[in-house]
Amino acid sequence: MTPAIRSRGWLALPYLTVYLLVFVAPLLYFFVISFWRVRLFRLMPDASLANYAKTLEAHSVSLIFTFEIAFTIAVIVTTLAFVFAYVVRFKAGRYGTPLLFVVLIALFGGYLTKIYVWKTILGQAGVINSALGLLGIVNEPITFLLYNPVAVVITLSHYTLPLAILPIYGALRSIEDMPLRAARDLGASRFRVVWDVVLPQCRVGILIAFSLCLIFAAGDFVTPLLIGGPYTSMIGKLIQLQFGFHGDAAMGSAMAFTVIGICLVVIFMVGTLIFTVFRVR
Amino acid sequence: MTPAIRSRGWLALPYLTVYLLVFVAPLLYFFVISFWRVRLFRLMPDASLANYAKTLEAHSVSLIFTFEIAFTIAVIVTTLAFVFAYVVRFKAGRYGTPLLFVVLIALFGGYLTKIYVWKTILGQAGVINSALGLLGIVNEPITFLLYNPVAVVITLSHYTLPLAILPIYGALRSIEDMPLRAARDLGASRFRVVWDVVLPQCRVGILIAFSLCLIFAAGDFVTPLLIGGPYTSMIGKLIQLQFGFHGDAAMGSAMAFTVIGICLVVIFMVGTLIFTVFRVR
Amino acid sequence: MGHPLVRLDGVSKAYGKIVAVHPLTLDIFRGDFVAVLGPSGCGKTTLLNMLAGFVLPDSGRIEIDGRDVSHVGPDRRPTNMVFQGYALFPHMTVRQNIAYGLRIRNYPKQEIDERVGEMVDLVHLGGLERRAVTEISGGQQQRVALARALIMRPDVLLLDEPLAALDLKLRNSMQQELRRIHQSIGGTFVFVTHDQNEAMGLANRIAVMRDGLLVQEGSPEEIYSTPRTQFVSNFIGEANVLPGRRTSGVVVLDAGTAFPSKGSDGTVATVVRPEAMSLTKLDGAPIEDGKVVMQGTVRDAVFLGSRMKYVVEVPGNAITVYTPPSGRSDRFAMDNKVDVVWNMVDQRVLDTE
Amino acid sequence: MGHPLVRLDGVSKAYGKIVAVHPLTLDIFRGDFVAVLGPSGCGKTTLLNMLAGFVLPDSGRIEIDGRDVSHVGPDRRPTNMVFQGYALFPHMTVRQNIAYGLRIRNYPKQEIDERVGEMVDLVHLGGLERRAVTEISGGQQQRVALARALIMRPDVLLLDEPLAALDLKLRNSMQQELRRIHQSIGGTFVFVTHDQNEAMGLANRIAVMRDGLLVQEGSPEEIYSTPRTQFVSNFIGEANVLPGRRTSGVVVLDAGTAFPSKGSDGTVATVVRPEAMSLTKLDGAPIEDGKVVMQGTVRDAVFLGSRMKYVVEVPGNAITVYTPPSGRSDRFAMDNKVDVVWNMVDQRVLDTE
Repeated sequence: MTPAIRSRGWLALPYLTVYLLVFVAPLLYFFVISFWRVRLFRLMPDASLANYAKTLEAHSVSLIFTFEIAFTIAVIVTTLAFVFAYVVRFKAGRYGTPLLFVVLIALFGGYLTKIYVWKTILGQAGVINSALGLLGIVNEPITFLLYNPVAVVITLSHYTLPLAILPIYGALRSIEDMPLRAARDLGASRFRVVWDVVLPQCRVGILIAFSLCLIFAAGDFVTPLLIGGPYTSMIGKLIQLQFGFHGDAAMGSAMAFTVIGICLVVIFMVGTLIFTVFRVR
Repeated sequence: MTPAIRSRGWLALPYLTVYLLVFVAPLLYFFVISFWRVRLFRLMPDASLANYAKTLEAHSVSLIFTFEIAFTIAVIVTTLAFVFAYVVRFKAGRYGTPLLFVVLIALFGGYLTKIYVWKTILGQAGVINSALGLLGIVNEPITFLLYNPVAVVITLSHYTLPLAILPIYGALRSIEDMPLRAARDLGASRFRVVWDVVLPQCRVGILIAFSLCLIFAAGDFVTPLLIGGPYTSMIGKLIQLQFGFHGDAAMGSAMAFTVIGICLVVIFMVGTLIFTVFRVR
Repeated sequence: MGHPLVRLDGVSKAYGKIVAVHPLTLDIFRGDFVAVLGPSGCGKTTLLNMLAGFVLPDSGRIEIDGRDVSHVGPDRRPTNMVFQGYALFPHMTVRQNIAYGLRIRNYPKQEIDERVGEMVDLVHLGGLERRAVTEISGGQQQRVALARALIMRPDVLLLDEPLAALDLKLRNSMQQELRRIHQSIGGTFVFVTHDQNEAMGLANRIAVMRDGLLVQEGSPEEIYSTPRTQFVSNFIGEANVLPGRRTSGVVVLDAGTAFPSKGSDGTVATVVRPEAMSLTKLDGAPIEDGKVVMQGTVRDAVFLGSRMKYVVEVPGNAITVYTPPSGRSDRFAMDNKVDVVWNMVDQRVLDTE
Repeated sequence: MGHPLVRLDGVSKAYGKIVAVHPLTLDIFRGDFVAVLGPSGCGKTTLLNMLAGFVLPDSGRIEIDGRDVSHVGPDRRPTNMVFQGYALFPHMTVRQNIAYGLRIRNYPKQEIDERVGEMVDLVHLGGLERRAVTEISGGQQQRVALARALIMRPDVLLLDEPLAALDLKLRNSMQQELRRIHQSIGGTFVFVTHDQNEAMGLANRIAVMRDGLLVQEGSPEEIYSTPRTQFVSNFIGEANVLPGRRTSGVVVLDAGTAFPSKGSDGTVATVVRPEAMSLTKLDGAPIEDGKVVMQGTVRDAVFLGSRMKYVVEVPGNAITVYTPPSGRSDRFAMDNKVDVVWNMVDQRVLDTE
């Protein structure tokens, strides 16, 4: 046992490395495959960038579209999550913990259920159309609510919000109260306190929240499939086709790792932005 | 601002209630629908339990099967997650934070990617078959690795592990080091310390981890669809059919809420068990 | 002294049904170093927060330099605070912490640099300006907190348990430091503390609070030598409180002695400081005039370096006596009978009900 | 005293290249109340952890009651510890905390109940047995930690800064309490502290550590009155250290006075306790035999209740003098010239190199 003996941390390292390998190795395997080729429906070892070249060539429109959507979702959700987490942390007092529990439960209240909730609300026979019909505003059900990018944004935002709340709340929880008071005492307005003291201290939490939303939204294929309609051709759907219908795991891997690569680039840029805007002066 | 003024927590309550309503209301709407009926492809308000009765009648085999799988996954994953979180918290010292960051990144390293990873590893032309073939152990690719419940358990365990690690790690992090030393000093073996001091203090974290895994595994439909094969008839697939192919949102809702209801019952029972076994004496 | 700098006039505050501060009136003059002293929960922190603007009073009026600030927020009051635990901005350097208040007010960079430089000199932090505040010692953090507040040149500097987090050695030197800074800038300082040593060592005026009430207010000497209640005598310094009863001008103590004392008949408490008592063996020798003697048994004797501490059991009480240190030979041994002697001028007889 | 209960023989410990404890030898006898005193980082906590078994020594041998326990884990040593911050089990009640050690050893329920009862009486916790340890006060938590360790009837009770977390009033009463418990059970207690008041008030033997070395060891009186080094004199109690030089049996202090002192020529430091000095105005009157006089200027005067504290500037130094409290009239005013007087028997001249 003897916890908290700092100098012995490395003893646990080999053990954890094994754990991580078992856990990460499958993904690494896929990364290797992405440089292979498929011949006669069999994977052949290779070290070619052809799959990546083809991804960028054939799917650039879809990639751009995917990241427009994913970026929008990530920005909206991170903002909403910050506001919610801020209120829970600094305003809700002892109601904070139960509220967070609700968030945690809702976190996986069911992926599928959430998708169909929005499908039903936005659909032809859904809540909005029924309401509009009863009020006599429209004669026929309006159809443009569903099967478009906006529906995807709403659905995925609803799904990823709890994911984004948790890391931001975690960061906010480790911010102490008293320095906020000190800032007020030194003449800062409420807004300045948030800007000067709170935000710079939870930059990492905000970036994690943003990253989670972005990665999840960019990689998802179920929501566009069920709710996005024919013109919402996000890359997730295409990756799934590649693995499933075409059975080309090499190409599919290359596409998946292209998405991951772009995610990392976007995260890096947004991270730089966050760290510059909320820098300490 | 004036944070930490406890007696004013209720001021934030109305605000948060609105937030939660927007956030939870869609699910509530679904709950209401589950008591309605579909006539001529239109939802008609009602207050009938018929959908629930039909769910239990027609899908009991599938429900039992689903919860056998989900329960297995939740138990395996919670155990692995505890061991991992324990090592990170008490043994890894300053390597703990970077390790957790890896976990967080891997958390949504891509749902789809993970599914296909396992599909590829376990598949006919996959890693295991290739290895067995090269070693001359089998002449023809073995097919029983994929498209069965075990494949579903492996895939979903891999996916939910990070989800389970976070709450347990959170609980472990708020456990102080010194009482563990005190227990050793009073004659407790390393194992007794974990059993008497650590586990009773992270019962809530363990239960949350278990709940997340269970809810996620029970509600998932993509994994069984892609990897579970024809005989892995988990309820998620049937719910999706009900919403999609049959277009019966009422029936689909009832099925979804039946799953949620059973989850809550299982969580309650497991919670009682955990709180009894790791009770304070 | 003229007009007070700070006037608290009937100020009160309740949280729900719990009254933190009963209507309280207090004047603070320019240049004062005031200690608000009391046990935890006595309302002293609420009082300080009302001065700072973090808590708005339910009733009464707070005036600073003639201006009513009762309902002005903390960001627009001419007060600044040194918080308990310092409340430094953990993501900023020493310099950034100190400069923060001036940056908020959009002072030109050159003036900020100048005034930060002055402050760094005043609190002896030279060379640490670029260090993160998480990397410096507790004593240095304390100085940063002080500089961050003083740079605003507040009419009143408020300090919340300023020395509580420091260890003994550091506390002594920081105490001297605070006195020096107070003298050199000539400011008005108000601090709350539960530690009477801190109050005596720093303040020129002490306000003792208990249960939301101001019990006594005056110079350290006044409060130490003429405590108005048993509570004050016990709280400021150590005190032996001997219960007794006065009948026709003679007080008879339960501990078994008597002395003349003017006043009405009734129960009294006689307060004697441990250092005003001495131990001796009279062996039947006559008592000097103006002295009181009481017999007891030594129950504990501790050598404390600069003095000896004896615990002496007397009928119905255990009293503490401090004597100058002495060689092993002339000490009083455990469980021996001794006579406890003090001068009547060093005692104080309080009527109790 | 006979055979020591605990023998530390050449025990040392290094973390990487940092030596926490240099080879150290120390005997502790049955019934001792030993303080290991030193500033933070002096190795005292490592020493305590080696006694408890949490840290295994790199070299040397630890014997308890004749048995070599150098490499025995904390769960199988006849020692128990009262941790700094108490380290109570937060999820257990007072009773569950106290009973934990006996439960581990599978004592029968009846005996556990009996011994918990004894402990609750010993530390005055009656009525709180069923309370959660998070709901009781700091002083009460301290008692629970003490009871939890003492119930194991350890050969040696170890205490890590036992009073550090308590406030002044509580610290004083807990100090008396600990002395009472030590006397009533007749056990052997070892504690580490950085607070010399705590060491003096509790221990019958003090071991002073610095930079991993045992500097001096002895009774509180020995250490206070005959400190072996400047460090010890400064650390145990307050001390004025006056540098000077001895030439042919006469010490000349930099502060401007001289006195005879036997010893070899060279630089010396003369240590005088603040309470051994007094202030006066000689106005040219002759100096008494055996006294030393030095001229200075009063720079600060603080009334501390039981005494006055003066800071007096002398050439090259600022010294502290404690005098008995006095009325306002016979005080020495700021910036006045005074004579500082002390008896040569109260000073200690240390050779410095």
